[in-house]
Amino acid sequence: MNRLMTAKSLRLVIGGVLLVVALAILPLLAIDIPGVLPGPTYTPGTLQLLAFALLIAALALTYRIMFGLAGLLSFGHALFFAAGAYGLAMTLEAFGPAEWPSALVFTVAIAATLVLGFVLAATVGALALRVTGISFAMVTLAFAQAGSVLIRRNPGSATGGDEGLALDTAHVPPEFVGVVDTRNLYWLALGILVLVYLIVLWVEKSRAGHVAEAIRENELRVRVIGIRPYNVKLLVFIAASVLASVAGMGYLLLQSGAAPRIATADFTLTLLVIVVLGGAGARWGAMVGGIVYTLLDQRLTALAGSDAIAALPDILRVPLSEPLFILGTLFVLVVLFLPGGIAGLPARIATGRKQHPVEPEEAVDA
Amino acid sequence: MSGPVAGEPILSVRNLYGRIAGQQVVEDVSFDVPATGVTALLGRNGVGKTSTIKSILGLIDRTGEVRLAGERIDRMPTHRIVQRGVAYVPEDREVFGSLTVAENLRLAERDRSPRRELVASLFPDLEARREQRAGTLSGGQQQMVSLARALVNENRLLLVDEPTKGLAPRIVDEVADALAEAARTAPILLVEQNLLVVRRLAERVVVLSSGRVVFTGSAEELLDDHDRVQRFLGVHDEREAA
Amino acid sequence: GGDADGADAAPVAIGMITSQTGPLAAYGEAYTAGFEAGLDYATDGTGEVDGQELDITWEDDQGNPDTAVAKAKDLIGQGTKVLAGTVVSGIATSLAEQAEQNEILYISGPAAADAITGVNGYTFRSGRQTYQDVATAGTFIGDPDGKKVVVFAQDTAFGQGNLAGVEAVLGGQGAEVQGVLVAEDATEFTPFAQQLVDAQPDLIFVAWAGASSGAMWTALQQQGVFDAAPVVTGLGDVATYQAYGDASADISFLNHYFGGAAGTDIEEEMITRLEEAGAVPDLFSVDGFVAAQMIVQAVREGGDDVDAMIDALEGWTFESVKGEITVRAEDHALIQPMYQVKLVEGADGWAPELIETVDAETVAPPVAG
Amino acid sequence: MDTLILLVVTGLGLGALYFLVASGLSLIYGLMGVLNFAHGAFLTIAAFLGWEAGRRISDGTWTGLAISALVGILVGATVAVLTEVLIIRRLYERHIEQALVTVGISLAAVALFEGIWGTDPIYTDRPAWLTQTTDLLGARIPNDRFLLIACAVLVLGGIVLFLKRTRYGLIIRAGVENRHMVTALGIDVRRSFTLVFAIGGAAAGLGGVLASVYYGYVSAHLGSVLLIFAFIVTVIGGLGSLTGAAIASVLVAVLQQFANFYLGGTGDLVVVVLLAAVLLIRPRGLMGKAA
Amino acid sequence: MTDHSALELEHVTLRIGGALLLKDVSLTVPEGEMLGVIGPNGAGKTTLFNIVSGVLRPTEGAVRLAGADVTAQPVHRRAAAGLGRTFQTSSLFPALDVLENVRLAAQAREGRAASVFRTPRRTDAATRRALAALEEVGMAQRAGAGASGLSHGEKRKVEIAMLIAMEPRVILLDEPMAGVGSADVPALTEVIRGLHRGGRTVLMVEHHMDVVLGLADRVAVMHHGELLAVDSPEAVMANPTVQSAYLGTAA
Ligand SMILES: Nc1ncnc2c1ncn2[C@@H]1O[C@H](COP(=O)(O)OP(=O)(O)OP(=O)(O)O)[C@@H](O)[C@H]1O
Ligand SMILES: Nc1ncnc2c1ncn2[C@@H]1O[C@H](COP(=O)(O)OP(=O)(O)OP(=O)(O)O)[C@@H](O)[C@H]1O
Ligand SMILES: [Mg+2]
Ligand SMILES: [Mg+2]
Repeated sequence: MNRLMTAKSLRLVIGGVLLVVALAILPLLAIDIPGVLPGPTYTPGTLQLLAFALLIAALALTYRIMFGLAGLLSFGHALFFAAGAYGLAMTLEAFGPAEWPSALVFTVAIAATLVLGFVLAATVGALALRVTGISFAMVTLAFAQAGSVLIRRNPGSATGGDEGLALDTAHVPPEFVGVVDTRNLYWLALGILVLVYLIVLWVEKSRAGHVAEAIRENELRVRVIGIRPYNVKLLVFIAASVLASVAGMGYLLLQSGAAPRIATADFTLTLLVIVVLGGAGARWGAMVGGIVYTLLDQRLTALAGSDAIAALPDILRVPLSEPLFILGTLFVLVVLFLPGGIAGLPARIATGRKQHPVEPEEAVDA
Repeated sequence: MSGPVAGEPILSVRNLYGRIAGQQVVEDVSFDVPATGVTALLGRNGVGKTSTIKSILGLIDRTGEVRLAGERIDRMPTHRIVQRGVAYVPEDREVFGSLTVAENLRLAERDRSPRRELVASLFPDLEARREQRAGTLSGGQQQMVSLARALVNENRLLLVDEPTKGLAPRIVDEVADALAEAARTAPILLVEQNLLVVRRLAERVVVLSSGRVVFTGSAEELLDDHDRVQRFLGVHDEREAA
Repeated sequence: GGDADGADAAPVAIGMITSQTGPLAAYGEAYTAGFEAGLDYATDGTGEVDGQELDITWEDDQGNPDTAVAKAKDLIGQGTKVLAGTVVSGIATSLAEQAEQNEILYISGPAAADAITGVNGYTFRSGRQTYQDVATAGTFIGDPDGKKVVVFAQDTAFGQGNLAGVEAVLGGQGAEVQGVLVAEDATEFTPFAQQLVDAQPDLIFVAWAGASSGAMWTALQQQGVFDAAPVVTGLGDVATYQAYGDASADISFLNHYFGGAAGTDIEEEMITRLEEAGAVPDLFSVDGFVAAQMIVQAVREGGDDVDAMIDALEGWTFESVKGEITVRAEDHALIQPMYQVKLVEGADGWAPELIETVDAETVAPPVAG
Repeated sequence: MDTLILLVVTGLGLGALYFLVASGLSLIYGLMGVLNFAHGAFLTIAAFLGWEAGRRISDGTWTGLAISALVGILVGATVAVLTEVLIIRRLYERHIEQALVTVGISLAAVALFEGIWGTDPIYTDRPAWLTQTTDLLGARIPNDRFLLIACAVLVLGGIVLFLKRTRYGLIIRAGVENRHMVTALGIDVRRSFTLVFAIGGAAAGLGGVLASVYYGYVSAHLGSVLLIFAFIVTVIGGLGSLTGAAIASVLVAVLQQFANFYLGGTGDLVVVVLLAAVLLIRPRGLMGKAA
Repeated sequence: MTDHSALELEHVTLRIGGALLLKDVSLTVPEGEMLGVIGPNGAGKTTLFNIVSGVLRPTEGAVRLAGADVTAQPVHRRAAAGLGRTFQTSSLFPALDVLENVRLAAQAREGRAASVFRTPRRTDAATRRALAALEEVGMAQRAGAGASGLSHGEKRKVEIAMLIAMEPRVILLDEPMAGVGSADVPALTEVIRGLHRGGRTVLMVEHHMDVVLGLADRVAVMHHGELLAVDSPEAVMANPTVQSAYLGTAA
């Protein structure tokens, strides 16, 4: 039984806890990795970047349970991220009876946004899950597109249109405002990632998670053994979507605003790229994908503007000075030559060039 | 058609290895298929009969030496091999479900003058259903489409994998008739579980076990030997070969 | 006033954030070149303000607010007291937010949104705003009272802002204002062109941005809009001069700036410097130039004390490329002259020609807030 | 009345453009079983190179346009074939990966085009007749719409004939379902696939050149804009169904025109709602076959 | 004793497009019976199973499970109500291993099968039931193997193990012997007999006549979508229509 608690998974738990602790003390250290990070780890710029990477990792993780676990290829995941960001921004602005303390307003706004995310996820999921496969992808795309159009249209000046919505800091705890407090935001992002991870882990390991996996394989068969796939898919959809809106709230605080870009289909495609880059088959793959993508994106831009590139002849300079070109090409190469993504790397290295896949390590345990 | 010289096998397989998803499923298999009659490839579930046929056709990764009437075909892509006159009736029918019966048959026509009447006379049921989508056919009807696709051309060799699986007894009879008829014009390598059919059609048998050849000889020799049948085709045994 | 005389004082850190890549990279380039020219001019080629060094860092916002905020936080974290730049209104809003949160000075770039004016005490602007564009358009119809003005615009913040501007400016003067707003993603403008004709206006004001302009102008021409009423629009950067096709001669343009519009000495200075650097004067060159002048003024008077810098800028009147410019104390609006322009066809295609300079006060926006 | 006619005919013109893009997409979907996100890139590169060739030889004339179209078609076909042979083929039968790879290609391609041709649209010249209008029952219809409609009809007819009259139609449909079995019938399925890819690419190429006529410019984002609608049209019409795509193109474009004009610019929203509604009522699209 | 039968079909007719797939089929299967279903290929046997299990809805007529009308119920409800089936071509969850496949079925039996609040454990009831089911069909040793790598016969057995784990009261078997080597037929026959022996009602479509005759209490004969006869095996075998339409000479 490869899913049950074993010595190996105990080791994994300890390793995971150590990793989280290491990440948590990063703002207190002065680690400088030139070429990867813009500066030492305690500087706000670097922390901002890392926090952003952690949030994207969390978001990618939520996408993984939809796509990797339940096989739901959604093109509308950005909608829920945007719902978190915009929802919190709008409720923070709309609410706030003067006599309430700020902390209360903040808490209520978060709760309201969660409810909003849930209702939206339940509605979209309930409709979209009536169809499957590419049709499902297209219905989710349609909803996301509608959301994106609405946000850009700025109905009732609620979303700020193209300019986006700035965070109204009146009710935001002061610990989360201002550059000097970037490390608090970093810890917040780390907290969100850990939270998302634990919930995702819980869903995956539960019976519902197993059934979701079975549905991915053969839906009719699941029905014949007496389980209604729709409910399980809806559950996974809602879980992933609400978690995405949690990441969206973190994003709003980190960026002090929400921009319409995060609601577009392009953003969902980016997520898909991230999850595949990291490896859809594993939780940590999605997270690593999120972090690697964010850092790459940022560093490639720096590279594109560098003098070294400017000095190259046109035929090299033009492509190399386009970060998206490099990312896109890299992505194609990963899909072609590294089917498991980054998460598949260790296994490939371990097995070397042998054709035989390794037998599952854990013996059957009756 | 210039048939092969008497005695020379139409198909000769030497040291064939095949693997699926990195797993060795055919190991060092060698046998010949004579230029006439039916040769049955037997063995218990999962020993690699289907995989052997697929290896011959290049449908799975394979190494080894395979000759069709003397010509090496083990490096050829599948469609080349088939174009040389090898027809394949796959185990799970593999009809094109979204195509109609007529389209399935048309797709299979390779020859300039396909033998449409022969097929029509063998499977009248299909004639009536020419415009039905093959995916909605019953299991047995699909099996007929699959057979018809092979018989519509003139072939030098037929590779037939469990053609009677899921057929009603009367149809089993008919299929056996059709195969007997087909065997008169082209040799057949037949995988079959129904030993009655084997006895009726096959002159020679090759028995596989765990991916290897364990017996080659005449059909009668094997089938009349109760012991051997027990041994090769299996007594009831829970530790089934994997 | 400040007391920065220390040649030994630490250099003042200045962060410039603008699009070097992304959809608006061309605007970013003009702004950057203008800034370099302005800095050279304002510091007499020394790059220093009264001996005080300026430590200028350029960052690429990629047209993406996330990137811009990250870059801004990084700069602020490293002690930057002055931020400037960006073409994108959405980014300008975010940067203004950062400026307020972190109490630093921010001088926004060519971003035109009216909302940036008066958004907070730390934010200034170095370019014109939508209201000034609209008010300039209004100068084409003489007395607007009783006239019918149709605004043809995209249904975006930019287009809505323009409509609101026209309603405020010309509607306030007695004109009947009607808006024909087209969804931003629409690709077919023919029926709308016909709608314009059917409205029988006295003036048509077009506020359009982006790639679809060419198709839009073709549609107006095909449906005979130019025969129906005078058409006014803003003249964009050099790259757009050829976009109007056959319609070019029929359009009246309002303009923020084009090379040769002002005819001032400082303009000469700028153009010389631009050409030395291999650039051409363009729509947003002046925004960069003015930004440099404002930064130098702020540092000269305020050193690296943000409040002192703000004091130095509020109410400051100075000579610049376009003539006399004032930073209005109340809301930091930039009061500046605008231009009426037409396109004439020459050997190298269509080129702008000045009709008239519009007085800064005539087009000054009302105080925001 | 003339507004109605204008809306319908311009809607048809736009629908024709959607169809030109969707036809290749639908064909390649029918072949690969995945949506080809790189289709927009095929279209864009064809538009760029077609424009480059046309303007060098004879700008703003019918000859120039013909040369652009020819070059566009060739470029579209070539790029599609290269993509198929070098990339898609290595991933055969891994539909999700194939789709992903095309996402990567489209990202990289747009960036590359921006690097080469810049981010601003490049305005193009075309024959004078195309910029003029023809009076139809009181409506002044821009002439280029007629060109679009004619080309779309030709492409539809051509591809339908190709699929009906040649064996390739059968091979492709069968090959999508079970590639192994098609080879086991003695058919070199790879060659048919490449051919169809070439046809899809050629249709995209023609679409690209015509799109540059319609919009009056070429830009790195030309393809991405059209691609979304081509997807929607393909799905509404029923995946893999060419006639479905044609009907859906017209439906979507005309509806879009009307909603944009009468319903306050909600064209895109209405299309999206239509897509959701069609899929929920008829999951297979208007003309789609059973899964 | 209940006063109703395990399964009742009342005047079931199914039309798809222009084709009449089932014509006015009425059938009553008492509790605990093993009913063989035979008929030529295309007679409508699988279709009949699809109607009973809810994969298809009849155009006319009603389906009753233990007296309750389930005609309008979806597949999963009927399964939860105690109806299990296998498919003519085997269908497992290829990405899961053998035990996981069977445990899913066991889970479904327990209810709250898809709960997020329950995590499968090595020792829980579902796992134990799954292992017992595998033991019963002789596949316990293969519990850890991936389902995609099983041979045909093995897949069949795992499918039956899934049925056992579901503990259904009514079981539909669609050609369980198809493709199973003759050597394994007796073993599988025993497994099926075991299914039946537990008091379950079993309907089995099968072309292996010896298996049908050996197991079935009664045999239903279908032909062209009609139910020709339901009778004892001997009587059915003696029926001349069955002889000519179905058995031919090979019987
Ligand atoms: N897709 C696959 N992945 C992994 N292993 C496989 C796959 N297909 C077959 N095998 C393995 O290959 C072995 C041989 O299978 P094959 O289908 O050739 O047997 P067979 O003799 O035809 O059996 P049957 O009588 O059941 O048809 C089996 O043990 C099976 O486990
Ligand atoms: N959608 C459809 N349209 C037309 N005919 C159909 C459709 N679906 C099934 N059929 C026909 O219904 C008949 C019954 O099929 P079914 O699968 O029930 O047969 P069966 O008795 O199980 O046969 P077998 O023993 O071969 O599996 C077949 O003749 C089949 O071709
Ligand atoms: Mg086999
Ligand atoms: Mg059947």
